Amino acid sequence: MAKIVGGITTSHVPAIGRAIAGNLQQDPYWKPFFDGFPPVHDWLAKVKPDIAVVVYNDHGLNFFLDKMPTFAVGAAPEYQNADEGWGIPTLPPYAGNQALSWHVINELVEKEFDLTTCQEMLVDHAFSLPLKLLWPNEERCPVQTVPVCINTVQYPLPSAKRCFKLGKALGEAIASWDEDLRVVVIGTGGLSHQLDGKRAGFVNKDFDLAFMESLINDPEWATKYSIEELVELTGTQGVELLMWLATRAALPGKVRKVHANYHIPISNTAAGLMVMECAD
Amino acid sequence: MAKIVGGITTSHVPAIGRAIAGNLQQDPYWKPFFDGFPPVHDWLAKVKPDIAVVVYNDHGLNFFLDKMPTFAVGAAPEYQNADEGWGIPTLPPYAGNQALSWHVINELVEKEFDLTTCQEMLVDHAFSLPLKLLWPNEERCPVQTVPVCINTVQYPLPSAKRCFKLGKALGEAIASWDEDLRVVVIGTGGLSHQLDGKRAGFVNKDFDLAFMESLINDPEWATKYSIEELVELTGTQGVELLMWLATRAALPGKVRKVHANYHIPISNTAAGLMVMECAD
Amino acid sequence: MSSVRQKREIPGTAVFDGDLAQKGYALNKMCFSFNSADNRAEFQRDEHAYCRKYGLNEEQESVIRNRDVLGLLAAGGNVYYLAKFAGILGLDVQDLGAAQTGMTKDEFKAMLVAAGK
Amino acid sequence: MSSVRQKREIPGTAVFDGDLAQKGYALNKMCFSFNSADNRAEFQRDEHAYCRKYGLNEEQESVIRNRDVLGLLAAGGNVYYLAKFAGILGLDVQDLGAAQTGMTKDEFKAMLVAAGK
Ligand SMILES: [Fe+3]
Ligand SMILES: [Fe+3]
Repeated sequence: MAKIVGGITTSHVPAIGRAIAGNLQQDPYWKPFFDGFPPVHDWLAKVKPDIAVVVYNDHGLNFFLDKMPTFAVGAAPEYQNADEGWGIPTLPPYAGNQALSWHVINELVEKEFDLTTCQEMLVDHAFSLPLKLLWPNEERCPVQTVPVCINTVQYPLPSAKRCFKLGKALGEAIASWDEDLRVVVIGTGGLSHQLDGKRAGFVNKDFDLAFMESLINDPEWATKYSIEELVELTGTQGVELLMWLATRAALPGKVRKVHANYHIPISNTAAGLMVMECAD
Repeated sequence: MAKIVGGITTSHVPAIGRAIAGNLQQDPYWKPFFDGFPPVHDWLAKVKPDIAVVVYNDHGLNFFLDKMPTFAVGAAPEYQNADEGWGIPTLPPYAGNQALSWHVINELVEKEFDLTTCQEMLVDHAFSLPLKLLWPNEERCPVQTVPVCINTVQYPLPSAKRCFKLGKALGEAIASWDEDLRVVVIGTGGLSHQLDGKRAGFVNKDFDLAFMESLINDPEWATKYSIEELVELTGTQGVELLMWLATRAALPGKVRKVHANYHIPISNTAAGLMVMECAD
Repeated sequence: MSSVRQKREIPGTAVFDGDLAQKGYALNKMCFSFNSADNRAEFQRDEHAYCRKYGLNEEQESVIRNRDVLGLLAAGGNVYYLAKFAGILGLDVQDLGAAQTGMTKDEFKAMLVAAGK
Repeated sequence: MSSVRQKREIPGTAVFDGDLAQKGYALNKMCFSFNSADNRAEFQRDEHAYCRKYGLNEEQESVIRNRDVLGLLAAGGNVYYLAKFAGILGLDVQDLGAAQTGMTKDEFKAMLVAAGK
């Protein structure tokens, strides 16, 4: 049976792509962010995942308003990164694992998640940059992937409660897969930030830190908030914390916090990073 | 508040488009099918709907396997019919009702239906031909529309139980809309037929008639079957009866059977037609 | 590929599930393109080139070439997309039905009429 | 348009809901097209023609012409698509932040640094 080794949650921001391309990891602006990752590399070297199930949100690369899914799951042999219009370098394609994708799709639809299935799918910086941060030294991402995309573009968004349920069912689906594979769940987005409106630049350190802590000890804590409350508390893009929530929900039972980092700002964003290991 | 006046369920088959274009309504082959409709026209003249919410399945016009939604709801100002590749005439565009579309979308996502929203959407024969059958003499369809599309192309399909729940929530959403509008729910597809495989040509009259009867007196009857059981009982395309089921579920409370017709065959299909009026 | 749930066997019937969808993606993408009259004309001008453009494998190109309906299904074709290919050939779903069941079209139609009695 | 639920008011913030999405569809479709370098070049060659091609209304074309960020949002623009327009102009999200808050970019950046203390 497949085993979920743990979860990694991290922010994603296009500017990270520019920083990587420009080798700015030790630049004073970027150092506090990039310095968060070596402990994650050590953990990955220890737990040796075969597959990454990546919970992320598309920013207008693969999906437009003509067909905007609440939840989409990829089932492609390979996922291409592509030009997003803001000039960050395109990263090499990602290998899929179609067998696990279809298993997850079958199980989730059985449990009444109304998925959109994608047998061809472009993945944007929210997918590509976290994987590059986790495996910085390899030309191509060394693990197979299953993309799970949650809508944060077009309201109504799925509630925090619904995203938690999705994550829980996703974890159960992975755990019921009958190949001996080691799976890491990766959630990318947040933490607090707001790009648009007169409140642009809003961040909320207190909430972010409380949210990060809650994932370890009280994982359903954030589900008490409506989407509008989350937007008020964390900003219009802070709502991307839904990816963290679904990721935590996918981890069965209790987790141990292996590592965490939090730094304001990168670009307009409060950057969070956390590694949670499943207690067996 | 909006009022659901009733539901109409009918088969859809591209060949109907050819029959209409060729004025074959009185042709012996087609007459038993087209003769089912005048009583429906009379009922429509009586209940005078402003809006049709059309539950249908796309056959590879608007959706492909790169982005295949389980449930999609249109929210466009207008819906175009288009070339489907089999040479039936294209019908004029259909007016949308975006306000009702968004209300339905907001309500359904709130109730944890993971919709795909479509602010631009081509509608195929499963949408256009039933509307033409219902309003044959008008150049353009005289009511505004809200398309609701259920996946029957790519397995896993949503279960009969899930489609019933969708229909129920859809009906509640319509009924909670605060404009004084009269809404008819239209479900198109089925009844038993199978286009593909060595069992092509399979129909099941006994099951179809039992299913039609169940919608009046025991609407959840068909939800006891799995999708695979429904395929075995009704054929690979007979599973389109999910549209009928969701339509019935959208009608609040008890219904009165106003009219029914059943005829085998049109093309490869057992053609069913039913008008259900909401008992107030 | 392993799978946890056992598939239900339905005589003479294969549902278009992940296995078939994965196998038939290129074939179905080509057939989906036949919604456009320009694409249908391009296919008719040079079938081989058009199949190459969509990345069909040899099995898929061969069943396209042979108008082999059951072969198209076995190669992962979905009937909704294949029907657009049939449209190019001027075939309707009753032609397809006859081809798959080994009947003549008249026999196939008669079978349907009989089922309605 | 009437609506049953009352919207929550969040200071300085508008969520991209059905009302805005309906209003901004053409504008967002144009900005979505900027994923392609060819489209970006075509826009830059003739902004007016490109706006016409996507059916922008006058308000939308005017806020595009004036690089008016708050105006683009009010016209139904979604920030994810608008960011692609900003990319053409060589602006990043901190430039957008400064423009929306009436700060200089340095002030905007300093505000963010201060929020991290
Ligand atoms: Fe983001
Ligand atoms: Fe159909």
